[in-house]
Amino acid sequence: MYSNLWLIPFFPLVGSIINGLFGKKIKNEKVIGGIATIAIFLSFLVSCQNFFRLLGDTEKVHQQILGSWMSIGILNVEWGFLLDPLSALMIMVVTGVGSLIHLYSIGYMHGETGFYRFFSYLNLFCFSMLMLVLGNNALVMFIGWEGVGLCSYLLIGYYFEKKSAGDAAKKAFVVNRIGDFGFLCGLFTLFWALGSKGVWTLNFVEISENAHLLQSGGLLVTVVTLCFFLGATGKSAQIPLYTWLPDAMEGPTPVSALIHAATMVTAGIYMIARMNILFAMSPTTMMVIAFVGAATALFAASIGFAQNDIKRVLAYSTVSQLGFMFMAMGVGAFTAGIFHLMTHAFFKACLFLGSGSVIHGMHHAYHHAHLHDDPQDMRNMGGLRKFMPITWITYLLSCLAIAGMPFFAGFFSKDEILWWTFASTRGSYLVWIIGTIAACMTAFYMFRSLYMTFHGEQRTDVRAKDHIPESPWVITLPLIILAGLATIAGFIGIPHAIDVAHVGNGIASFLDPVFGQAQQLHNIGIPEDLAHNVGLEIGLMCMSVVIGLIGIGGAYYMYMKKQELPAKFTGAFPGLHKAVFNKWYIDELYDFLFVNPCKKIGTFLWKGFDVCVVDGVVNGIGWVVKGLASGLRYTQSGFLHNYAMIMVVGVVVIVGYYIFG
Amino acid sequence: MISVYHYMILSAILFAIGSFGVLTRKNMIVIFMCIELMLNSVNLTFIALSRHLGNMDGQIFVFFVMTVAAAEAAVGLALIIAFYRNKESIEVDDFRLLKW
Amino acid sequence: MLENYLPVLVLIGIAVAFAVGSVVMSGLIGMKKPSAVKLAPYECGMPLVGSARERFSVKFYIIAMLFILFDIEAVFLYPWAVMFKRLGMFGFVEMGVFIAILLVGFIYVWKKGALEWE
Amino acid sequence: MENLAQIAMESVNFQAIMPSLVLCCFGMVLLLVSVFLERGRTAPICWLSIIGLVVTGIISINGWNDPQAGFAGGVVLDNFATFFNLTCLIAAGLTILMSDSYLHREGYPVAEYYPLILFTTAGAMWMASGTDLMTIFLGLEVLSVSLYVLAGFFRGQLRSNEAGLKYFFLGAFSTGFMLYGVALLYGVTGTTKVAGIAEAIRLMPDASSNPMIIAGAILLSIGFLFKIGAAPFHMWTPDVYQGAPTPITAFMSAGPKAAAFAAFMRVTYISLDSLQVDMSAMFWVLAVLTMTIGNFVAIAQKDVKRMLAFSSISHAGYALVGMVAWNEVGFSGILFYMLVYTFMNIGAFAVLVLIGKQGEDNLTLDGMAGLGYKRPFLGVAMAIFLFSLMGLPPTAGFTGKFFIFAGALKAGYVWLAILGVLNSAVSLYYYLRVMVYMYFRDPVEDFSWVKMEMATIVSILIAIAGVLYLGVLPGPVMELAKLSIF
Repeated sequence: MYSNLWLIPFFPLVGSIINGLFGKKIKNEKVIGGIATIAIFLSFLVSCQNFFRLLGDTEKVHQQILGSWMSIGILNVEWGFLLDPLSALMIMVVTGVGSLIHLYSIGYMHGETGFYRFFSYLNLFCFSMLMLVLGNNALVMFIGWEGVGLCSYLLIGYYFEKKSAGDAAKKAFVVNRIGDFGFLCGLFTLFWALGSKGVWTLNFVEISENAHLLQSGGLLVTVVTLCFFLGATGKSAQIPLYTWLPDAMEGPTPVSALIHAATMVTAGIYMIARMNILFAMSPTTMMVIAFVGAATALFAASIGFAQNDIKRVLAYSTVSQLGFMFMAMGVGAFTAGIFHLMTHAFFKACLFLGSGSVIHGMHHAYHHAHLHDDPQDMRNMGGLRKFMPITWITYLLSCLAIAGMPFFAGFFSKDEILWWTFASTRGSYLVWIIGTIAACMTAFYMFRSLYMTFHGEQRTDVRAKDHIPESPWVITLPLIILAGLATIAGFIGIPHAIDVAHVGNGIASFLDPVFGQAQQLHNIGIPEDLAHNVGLEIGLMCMSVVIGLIGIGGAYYMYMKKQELPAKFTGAFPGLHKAVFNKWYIDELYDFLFVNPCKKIGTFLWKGFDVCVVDGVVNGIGWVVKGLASGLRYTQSGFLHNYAMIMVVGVVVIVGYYIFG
Repeated sequence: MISVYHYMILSAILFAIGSFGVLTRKNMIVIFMCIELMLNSVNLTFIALSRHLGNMDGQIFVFFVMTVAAAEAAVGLALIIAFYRNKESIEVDDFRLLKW
Repeated sequence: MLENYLPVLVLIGIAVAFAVGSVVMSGLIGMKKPSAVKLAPYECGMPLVGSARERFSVKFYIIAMLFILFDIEAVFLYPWAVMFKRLGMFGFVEMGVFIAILLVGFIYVWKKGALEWE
Repeated sequence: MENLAQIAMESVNFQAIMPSLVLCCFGMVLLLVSVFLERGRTAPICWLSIIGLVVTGIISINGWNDPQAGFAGGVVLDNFATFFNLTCLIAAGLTILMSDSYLHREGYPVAEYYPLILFTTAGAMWMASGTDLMTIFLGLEVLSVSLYVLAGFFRGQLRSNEAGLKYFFLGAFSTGFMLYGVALLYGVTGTTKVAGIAEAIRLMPDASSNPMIIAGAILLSIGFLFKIGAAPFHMWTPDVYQGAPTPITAFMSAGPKAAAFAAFMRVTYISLDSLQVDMSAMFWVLAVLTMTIGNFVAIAQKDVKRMLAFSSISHAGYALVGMVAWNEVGFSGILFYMLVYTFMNIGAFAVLVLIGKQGEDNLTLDGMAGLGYKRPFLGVAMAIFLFSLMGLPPTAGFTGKFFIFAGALKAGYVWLAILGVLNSAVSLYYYLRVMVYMYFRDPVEDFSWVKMEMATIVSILIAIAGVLYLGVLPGPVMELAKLSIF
């Protein structure tokens, strides 16, 4: 019945191979881009078919086994796919957003050298991501896991002639491998732990069925899940392994949208959701996840304050939003986390693509005027909404969504997360408070970027300012679709409290077969008394809306008023200059009291903590390894006598140990 | 009475002398002779044990060890000569191109 | 029984002591006036031709190596020869194979010119 | 009087040594043919030796599932031996394919090269099928003596001389230790047969505290540990690998290593089974030491050939993990891993063979800069081999490592598996650096000297096919590996 699952990763793989092998000969950009886009669009169609079939099906878990991969005595690993509500939702997001971004890339990458290379990698990425999502056992998932890392590495380093791009690529790969190490450790430990109970398996369904063999809350399951969580922090850019993501913005913007916002970085969330039953067994791990997520959300948001590069703002915002998803996972709100993953994919992809559209326009203008200003610096922008109305509208809608304004997608998902952090049996008020503050900050810096880019006075160099075009339809169409989704997608997950029309929380009931069991077994959920406390839930909801509004208002005040008022006043009433100056003075005071400390902390965290401490630790490990390497290297002296001596010492030590030891 | 243990001890001493020589001598020919000494001490052990156990396997083994030692001698000398032709030296410390 | 031989032993002891003693004594108390001629090895009074530490042609090494190789194979012939009658035809054929393999090596060496002096 | 010949004749079973016998005959005939050819004509010998390998391979495959023992229990041709025979034959075949143009480029078109490889392979096959320490020793020596010559094959090159001499001296030295171990075991058990030793040790009440047995077992192991390049007996590896002709380095790192593992496994698994606890503990330490040293020192290397030498040390460490596990999964994992390693490592060296200039001084990291753009095929091939060496799915390196580590996990060695994974994470650093140079550095040179030699390309393609096949569909071969355990 679900026998065409294999087609879903198959199409992008074929596309990738065609473009990789023949792209150089095809040359025609339309054909290359078309092949790639059609490939992913076909798998989107297949995904749709399977998704809707699954919606109407009573049996919610399906596996398709293509054949045996490895059979090693104790276990048989298959090339197999697993379709359940979780993976169905994920493939929809991956192929859907993926198709749009492929389309967008045709316009965005126009004229780049290595156009075919880009699309080949992009398709390969989609293939890997789909393998990751669809794999029915941990090893197939691991193929995807490594594959997306590899493609991300290739795509970050796409502009390899730029040294920073190469470095960023290397950093991404190395940091990801630290995470992969955690993943593999978790995998091996789990494999052994279940095996020692007589079940040698890596199949997710079987793992879920046999998880009860492990002691709930025991040390073993905590170690296993913590290892997996380390893997997740690497892929999903959480403290302490998040540093690669902002650097990854060296890649082309569509890549940032697809890989570093919508899909790959959510792999960690997906993996935790996939193994939710194990994570549910370890409250310790859940708590760690919740706090790491909360800390990351707050921390990354504060760094977002101090960034002027539009893509870096979005990068830190992504880290922060991923923190929200981890918070959700940590408090047992698996559904809410996945829900947020989905809505985030829409609005963040839209934001990235919007920023790409802006960069594209700015680049065009600078190119026209033969200038070499930074097209990504928001200080060179402002007032762009006149030139790029579609981009502006879509960006605005997505900002509203991410800020959690009512009835936009982000509102439902973020509120659901915050509600769970507040009310869940695994929740914690501290996490809730941090989450709320982070939400406020998110609204602030997102609108800051909106205002700095699209509103206010245009700060672009005069020679270039009138040459900023709106982007072509291949770029704006994906923006419009994504903005539309960012606006309405939330309605599939209407919370119980405001469900006046009684349509029900669609996503929760859809995902229930995946998460319900774990939540029931380990008593995760909203306690009865709170679940029916509609007033409390609505109250909290209103509060978070108000907090979002405060953030937006703050941004408006600081980045609209401050920018415009001085110019107006000095222009119209030269005599009142002093007053303007006073006004300025008040603003300055305000800056001094509120904004600057925030900025300072942000800058400090960015420069001080991020660059010095985190990079320092990473580099430090590198130095230690290198030092050790060059030290050990000198044992290889080249003298025959030394070699013979070491052999003899080895013999004597071993024999001596066994005979006298 | 000289027992198998005496032979064993003698061969162990010879083996030790041989390996000590390998570790300390500079001249490649001498090192090679030391290795031969080690092999011959093994031969002595085999013969002694074979006699002691009343079992011929050890002696057969000695035949093979001797043949192999001869083959090694031929190859080793050839290698040493090749090196000598290039470097005019048979000191082990004179080859140290490959290191680190 | 054995004590009958005691005088012999004593005689041997005295002889050894005398021999060693006279060599040591002459070394200790004799006059030493070394000269080049005196220190030269005694070669029937012939003057020296040159240093004995001469470089040999590499040919010697090759011949020596070949000698070792073919010589050592003879070690297998001895046990075979001892058992030749009992092994009969089978043993003969086996040794024939062995010799044939050696022959391959020999032909190789010969054709390579390793046996020619010049 | 007749029965002596009778006994001797009955114990002869040519079936049991058929593959190596054929290979030796080919070797000898080729040796004779080579002297009658004019100097510098090596191509006929090259192709004849490939034919020899193929014929031997067919004979080996025919012997599958038809175990033959012979020569008074000194030799057995079981599935285990056949699997290793085929691994060695593949290694030799790939090596010979890449050799001919290489020898001409480097100025040593000497035909004896090919018979020597055949003799080495025959020695390796004896090791794999030896069930008497005597035959194993003979195989080891045939293999070693030929390899000494091959390592020092470029006799006018100091580097090659040095490689040959170092290999020779240290190899002979380790042989001495190994023989001493054999002698001690012989003294205690009165036999040199693998099964006989096992029997005798089993009957001994306190075998694991008998110093002669322990010393004998350890000294015997040292011969094998030396050949597989396990720390602390690995010191020769980098120098010899760097100095030897590149195809020989490739061969040495695969075929003889596999053979050494074969004999080592047979001896430890059968003869020393009663000492499992002690031996496993020793292998545990050595495995960790070996992979760590190999990986860490590789990081500091600039010369790619030398770096691959250290990487080969670390891979020996991974394979040793299978010995630690001491169960069918671990052992069949080694079989599988050796085959995988043959493909990926020889493939990587084949790429180096192609991109080297005469004298091979350009095989440094800097020399690789921009290879991926100037020579896309070689770049992709190298990338595939490096991914496999890193152990990334879906290449064979991943399935192989997984197989072995699964064995360790089955035996309960979680820490060992984790240390292994940690080590492969470290190894990533230096493999990746080659990739970075190939793809993220501007080309310094134009690689115009690279001639796409057909035979070498074929060997690279075979290796790629092997790496991908064993990575994506390793099932059948894994099944064979499982069937090959004695």
